[in-house]
Amino acid sequence: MIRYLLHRLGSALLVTVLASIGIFALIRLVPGDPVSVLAGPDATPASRAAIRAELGLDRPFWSQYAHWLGDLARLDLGPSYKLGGDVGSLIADGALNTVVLTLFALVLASVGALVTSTAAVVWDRRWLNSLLSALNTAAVAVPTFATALVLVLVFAVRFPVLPAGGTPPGGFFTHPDIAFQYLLLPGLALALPAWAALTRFLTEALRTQLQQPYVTTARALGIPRRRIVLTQALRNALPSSVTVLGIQFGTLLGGAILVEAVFAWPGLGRLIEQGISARDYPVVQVLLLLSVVVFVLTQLAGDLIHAWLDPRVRLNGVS
Amino acid sequence: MLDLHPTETVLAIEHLAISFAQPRPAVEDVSVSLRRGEILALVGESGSGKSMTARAVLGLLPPGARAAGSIRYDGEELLGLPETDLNRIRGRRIAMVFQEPQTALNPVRTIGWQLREALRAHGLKSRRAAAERAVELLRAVEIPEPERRLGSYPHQLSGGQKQRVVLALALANEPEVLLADEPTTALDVTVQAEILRLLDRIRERTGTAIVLITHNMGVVAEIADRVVVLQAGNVVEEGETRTLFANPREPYTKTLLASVLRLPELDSVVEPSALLPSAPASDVPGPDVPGPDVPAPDVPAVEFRGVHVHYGSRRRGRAFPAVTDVSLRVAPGEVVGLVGESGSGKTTLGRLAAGLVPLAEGRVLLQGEDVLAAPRAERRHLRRGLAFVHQDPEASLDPRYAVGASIREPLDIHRVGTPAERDARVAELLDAVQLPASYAARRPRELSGGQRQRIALARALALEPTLLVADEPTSALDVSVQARVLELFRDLQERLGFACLFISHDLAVVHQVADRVAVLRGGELVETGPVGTVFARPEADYTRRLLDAVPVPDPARRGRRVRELAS
Amino acid sequence: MTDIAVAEPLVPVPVGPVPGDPAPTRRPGLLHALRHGRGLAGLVLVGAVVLLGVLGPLLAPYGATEQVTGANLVGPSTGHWLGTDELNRDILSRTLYGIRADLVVVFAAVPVGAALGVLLGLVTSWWSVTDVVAQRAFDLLLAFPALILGILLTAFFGPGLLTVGIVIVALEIPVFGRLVRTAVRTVREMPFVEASQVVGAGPLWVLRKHVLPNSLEPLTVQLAVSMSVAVFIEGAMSFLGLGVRPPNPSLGSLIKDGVRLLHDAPFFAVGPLAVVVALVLGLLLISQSLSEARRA
Amino acid sequence: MAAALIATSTLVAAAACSSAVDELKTSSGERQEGGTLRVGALNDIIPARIFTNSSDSINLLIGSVYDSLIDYPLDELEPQPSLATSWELSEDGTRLSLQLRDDVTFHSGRPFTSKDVEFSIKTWADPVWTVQLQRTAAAITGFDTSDEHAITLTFAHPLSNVFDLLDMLPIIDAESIDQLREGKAFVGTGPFTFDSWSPGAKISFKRNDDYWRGKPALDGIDVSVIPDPQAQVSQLRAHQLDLILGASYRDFESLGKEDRFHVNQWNGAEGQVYVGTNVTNPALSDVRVRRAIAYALDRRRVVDEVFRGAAIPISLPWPDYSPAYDEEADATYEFDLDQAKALVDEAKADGVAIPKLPLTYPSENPIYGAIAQIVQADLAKVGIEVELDPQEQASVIQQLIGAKFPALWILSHGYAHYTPSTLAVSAYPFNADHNASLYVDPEYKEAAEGVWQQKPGAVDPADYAALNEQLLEGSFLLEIAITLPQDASSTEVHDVGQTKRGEPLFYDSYLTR
Repeated sequence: MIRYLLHRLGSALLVTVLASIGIFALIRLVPGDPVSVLAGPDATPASRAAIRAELGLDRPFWSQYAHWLGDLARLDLGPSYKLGGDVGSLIADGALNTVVLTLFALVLASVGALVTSTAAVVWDRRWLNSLLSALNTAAVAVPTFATALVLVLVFAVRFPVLPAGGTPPGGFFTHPDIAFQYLLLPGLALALPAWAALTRFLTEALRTQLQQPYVTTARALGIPRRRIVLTQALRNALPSSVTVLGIQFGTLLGGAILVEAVFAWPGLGRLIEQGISARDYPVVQVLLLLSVVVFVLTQLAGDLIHAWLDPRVRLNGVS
Repeated sequence: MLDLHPTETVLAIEHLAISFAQPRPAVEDVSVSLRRGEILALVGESGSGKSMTARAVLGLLPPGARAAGSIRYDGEELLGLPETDLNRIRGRRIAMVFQEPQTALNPVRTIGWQLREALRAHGLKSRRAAAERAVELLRAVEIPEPERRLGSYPHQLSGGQKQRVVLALALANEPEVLLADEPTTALDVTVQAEILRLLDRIRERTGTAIVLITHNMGVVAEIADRVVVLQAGNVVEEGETRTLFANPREPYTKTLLASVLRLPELDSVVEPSALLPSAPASDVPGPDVPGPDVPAPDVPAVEFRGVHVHYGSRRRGRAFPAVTDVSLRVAPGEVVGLVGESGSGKTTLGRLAAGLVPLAEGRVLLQGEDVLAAPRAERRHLRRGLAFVHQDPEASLDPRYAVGASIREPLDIHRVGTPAERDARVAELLDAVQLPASYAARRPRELSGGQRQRIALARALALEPTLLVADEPTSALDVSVQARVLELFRDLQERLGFACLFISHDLAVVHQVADRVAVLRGGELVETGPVGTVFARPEADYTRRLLDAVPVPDPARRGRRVRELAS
Repeated sequence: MTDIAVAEPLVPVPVGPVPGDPAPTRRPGLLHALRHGRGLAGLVLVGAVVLLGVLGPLLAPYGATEQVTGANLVGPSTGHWLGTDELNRDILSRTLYGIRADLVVVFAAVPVGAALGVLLGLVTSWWSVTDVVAQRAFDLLLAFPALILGILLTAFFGPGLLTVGIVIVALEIPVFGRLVRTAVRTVREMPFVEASQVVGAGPLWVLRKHVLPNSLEPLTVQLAVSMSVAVFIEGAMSFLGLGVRPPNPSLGSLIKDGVRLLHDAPFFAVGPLAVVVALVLGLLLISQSLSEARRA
Repeated sequence: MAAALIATSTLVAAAACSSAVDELKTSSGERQEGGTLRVGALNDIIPARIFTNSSDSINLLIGSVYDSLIDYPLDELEPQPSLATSWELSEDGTRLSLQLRDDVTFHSGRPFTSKDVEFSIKTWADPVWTVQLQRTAAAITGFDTSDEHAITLTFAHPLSNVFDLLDMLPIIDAESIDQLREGKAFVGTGPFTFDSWSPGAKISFKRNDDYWRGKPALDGIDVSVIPDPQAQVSQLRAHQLDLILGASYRDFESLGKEDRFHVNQWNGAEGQVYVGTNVTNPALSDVRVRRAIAYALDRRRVVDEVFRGAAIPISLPWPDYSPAYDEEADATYEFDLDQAKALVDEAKADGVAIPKLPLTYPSENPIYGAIAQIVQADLAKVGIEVELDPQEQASVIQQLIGAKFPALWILSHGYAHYTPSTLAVSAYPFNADHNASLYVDPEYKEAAEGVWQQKPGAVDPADYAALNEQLLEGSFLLEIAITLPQDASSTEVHDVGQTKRGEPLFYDSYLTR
């Protein structure tokens, strides 16, 4: 287990380092120059030269890269070019908002999926399955930005019961009940497709489990079907669902860009969009690297949770 | 209890019919009655409806199945009972044991949890009482260190132990009837013998009536009081075991019994014919079918010299030996049987000969040449003399191709002849495996298991191999089908003269087809020799134990064997 | 009986959309699924949208970029069934023309990406060195959420349909590459592959004759899923202003404009949104029915 | 399942002890003492670019935290006292003496002196701050700060736009300049003090109780950075914001029609939208083609349909109060497709080939896209094929600076609402030495320099006429419209002001309940 973990960590690290070089080079290849963005159209050449020197963009590529790595190691990311403020705190603030939103959506989606799919399997009724399947397909088929806008129009503008956007004025932790209301609409818009996808997967996984011989064994022992679903099939379906959950987490982070745009949610999605558009190298390269790291960590965490949930892997180290 | 009502019927199945959407009903008309405390065997080949009958008793038919007739337990009609009422019966009055212990237990729950869950279903809610009862049950099914085993997960147990746990689950609520669906089929013979004895003892101790569903006549002869023979959803014949084996009335029963392969009695006189099938050295391929590369008569078709095989990556430190220091020669035209229990390395050795697993140490010589040391082109040439028949008839043919294309594939790979010639060869090969040439256009799914194995054989023979590796080619087949396929195999082998590594766990099958036999255990070679000699007078203790454990399809010898086993 | 422990990653790469897919054996072909129930409904929906797109120029009352004097953001009327946009163009006509942009994305970019992914996956996954390299490369591509990749690539190529196409191709390559890799890994262990390897079939033979044909079904299902995702990507990129170049319409850019004007012209987005939902729904239904047929 | 959850959420919203929405509805009726104004801005502040006038929140910050020496009234160019009480210009126009207030302190408590004026001007002259009027600031060469409450500035040459500089220049605190560059402190003398800034999200200001003009009514200002105009409108409608600076023209129009909202339109802080031409492009090198394009611009339609009336069609950049404004000249290019067509045909007859011309514009702002599509449609009618080429703002600006546009582009410029010379020397598209159009003409250069190096307020009107003539003759930059900045607030917000620099003013503002 430990050996396996080390092996995975090593390859994750390699991917991250390669990605950092790739990202660093890539962002500098993008047409458009941060200096002109910063200086504006009316600046004099002297101004532009001063800015270039100030940003260190007059140094050679590898020197810039080494500098950046040094900054990363010291966790001092320096100031952003365009967005204002220290990159570290910009990202920290944005990340808090995005993570809270994404986790909220993730919890909403996974708890929702757990409830709907077990309901569908336990009360195996034709009408219920058709209804859930239809809702499911609809949730996947309507684009996220459309759902988000409809939610704003209905619940914030037409019937103003929930905030139209923005983050709770007092932060997430001072008034959790207020924060919850701010999170509800964007969280729901973000969670719906993931909810549907997870429900579909989990329902199928549960159905597959119910066809396994151990379920027949349990039924032959007189254990009620509902109890078998809840205590046995679900427990067996979870490891594979965790992997899907990991993938969904990535999808949610991607979808957050759209939802953040609609709900004026100051998160990472907005940051990266603005960062790229302003050619704000320090912001963009850290965010892109972060997205690689998150992806790698999610995969790793998925593997670990999978291993932990499955005693065959947990106790023996091999599948 | 055993003697109070010896003839009282506990379970009566009358005119049971089960049908699916398919045209032919799974069960057409089955009537069986089970008496208290007896062991009743339901015997039949696949598709006879024996499993469906048992499942119908507990209302565990697959979705879409419709059952008619009557199943009465203690006078109560079970057919059509709602789920909640069935749950009252299930496990408490009638319990069931399934064929595959590997999957019959929940892999992510401990043994103790599963036992407690079974007890809880019938009212034992107290955790402590349940734990105590669980230990008691594990002890009853003769699992060592029961307290410790409660915390184990299924994958930490051996196959035999798992089946004991499944039995413990079934016995948890002291049912009066136990339905055992092929409870020993997936187990090694030695384990099978132990489980059968355990069943017998449970019956004696608790008076539970047992319905034993099996295709193995040896098992029936070993343990059953009465036998019901099923064929295609109908009862063919019914009777006391001894009587039925001695005087089968129906032709189907007769064929069934005749198909059963028998081993010679241990320590009997070796028949000369079995000793010397034909002198291996003189066995040159027939002149009409020249092999791709005629080897010198004394060069073995394959030779293992001190081979070792490891599984798992050595770099990651997870390697474990599958085969350790095995040396073995297969002479041209000779059939060598590889026998052993699971984990003995017999399959690995076969795959090594076929070049499907990497060699860790030692040398493998094909027709005297080291395959791995040979240059690329030469290796390809040597490969032409090789063929492989797989155990699983389901997966051994590509489902996307007509079987003719599958047979042709080796010819296509080596670009033998013109396309027309290849098609002609396919027809020839189909003829050789006794299938009509029109079958070439069929898809694998349109064939039965036996037919598919014939096709696999035809494909293996397409390039006229000098060595055929056959990995359990008949173990998934019914006895009557198996007998015919083996007959065909033997016939083809004699005609074409290829050498063969014949891998099987079934000693009787090996006895039937092999010239020589090699007994493997834990990756090591235990004993080799002419098949007659080894099976009649084994030198190694292990071989003897293996032979001892094989159930003999003769109830007349039961008493003797029980005595032997007890000693 | 099998005593082979396959050294695989702890978490298997999910093949189709569901766990426990049995090996594809006996069942009617996938085409059957498209002639009944859900599959048929999906086919009808997609077919209707495709037909509207193909016949767009014949059906459209105005040109895609034709500006009708005086008709500034007017509501639905007999003259303009879906109303007009803020540049006085007929929304119905623009929607009909806009379908074509999405059809290009769906039926050109996705297959191109799929073909490239399948090719790369097939070629690299047989040998362990190329496999590791390719898997890491796929990982890297997958590490960026689709829209971030879109924003990044747009910074390179500028907004436009071509960029959307490139983004979709870049997204689909790892998806199909991984799918094929799983198929290679599964199929090469099958007894019938071993049987042909024993008699001397090389990797190319096995890939061409066994792996590819046997992975076509999961690939078809994924293709339908990917096509629906492509409609989303086009929509989302247009929503962020990275989509098709004006004045040409695409469904995504129409929705974006509609959404921008939601308060003044709530009718605007209805038509394009309905078409997008129909297209995605149709593709989803097709993929669902195909994957169900595969499991049956 | 969605329905179920929504139902639950509604319940939660209704039952919860405090509702996020109810919490926001706090008003209607009489004047409220204090209170915090919640403002929505599109962009965040960038400390290093704080003097660039480049974002709405920077404008808000400068307008609230800092004072300048003089102020222009919104739609005039007549300097009014602020930190300077009076001033005197020398006869040759190269020296300016200003009397300063003696009762002003910075937020840090330090008194304001003439040294601070010198420091502020020198800071603006430093290229690293990329101030647009850097050339003007750098032309101030002498500072006499012997009197703490008076300063005399000496110029390298007469500066006709020196009061523009003094209007724009905020007086900054030398002690905290390093913290300013890091965004940690903004110390000025203005009505509000900088309180806190969370980058990308929020800036807040508190009332300056010691403000020299008197205590402001509001307790403070909270600025939320919301880059999406639509989200700003939604939040205004949902009572999450009191005032928004960024909304689409259409939203401003419809908000203005509603009773609950008030929309301000500021004459005097304008910008200009134009079509630029690269005169080295073979087709565009013929001035007839450029004029044809100018005739084919449907300015009225752009103003009505795109800017929803918040704009004025123009041929020359000047607003009507500018000394360079000439009503007749400004009407040169009326929308006339026939005239345009005739010019194109004439040019074509003379052998000018007009291939498909790319029209570049920033893709982020839908306004440019809409104008581009109108322009494209009209040009097609006169025989000029145009291909739209939306690009990211970053690329567009790089092309503008590098003069790399292949043919046509659409952008905005500023500074026409100041002294005309400010435009001619500071706005890059008009730079006589090197501009994005690659238009080099000695007569134009002479006219531009001529209006700059003169005494303020004493520029010869004939020189302006000459400049106008040059601009029309060259027609390298084709003006479309003057655009008027707008903001929208709920009707509970009162007395919001605006400076010529485009800074919203909240000194007088108050809220009603």
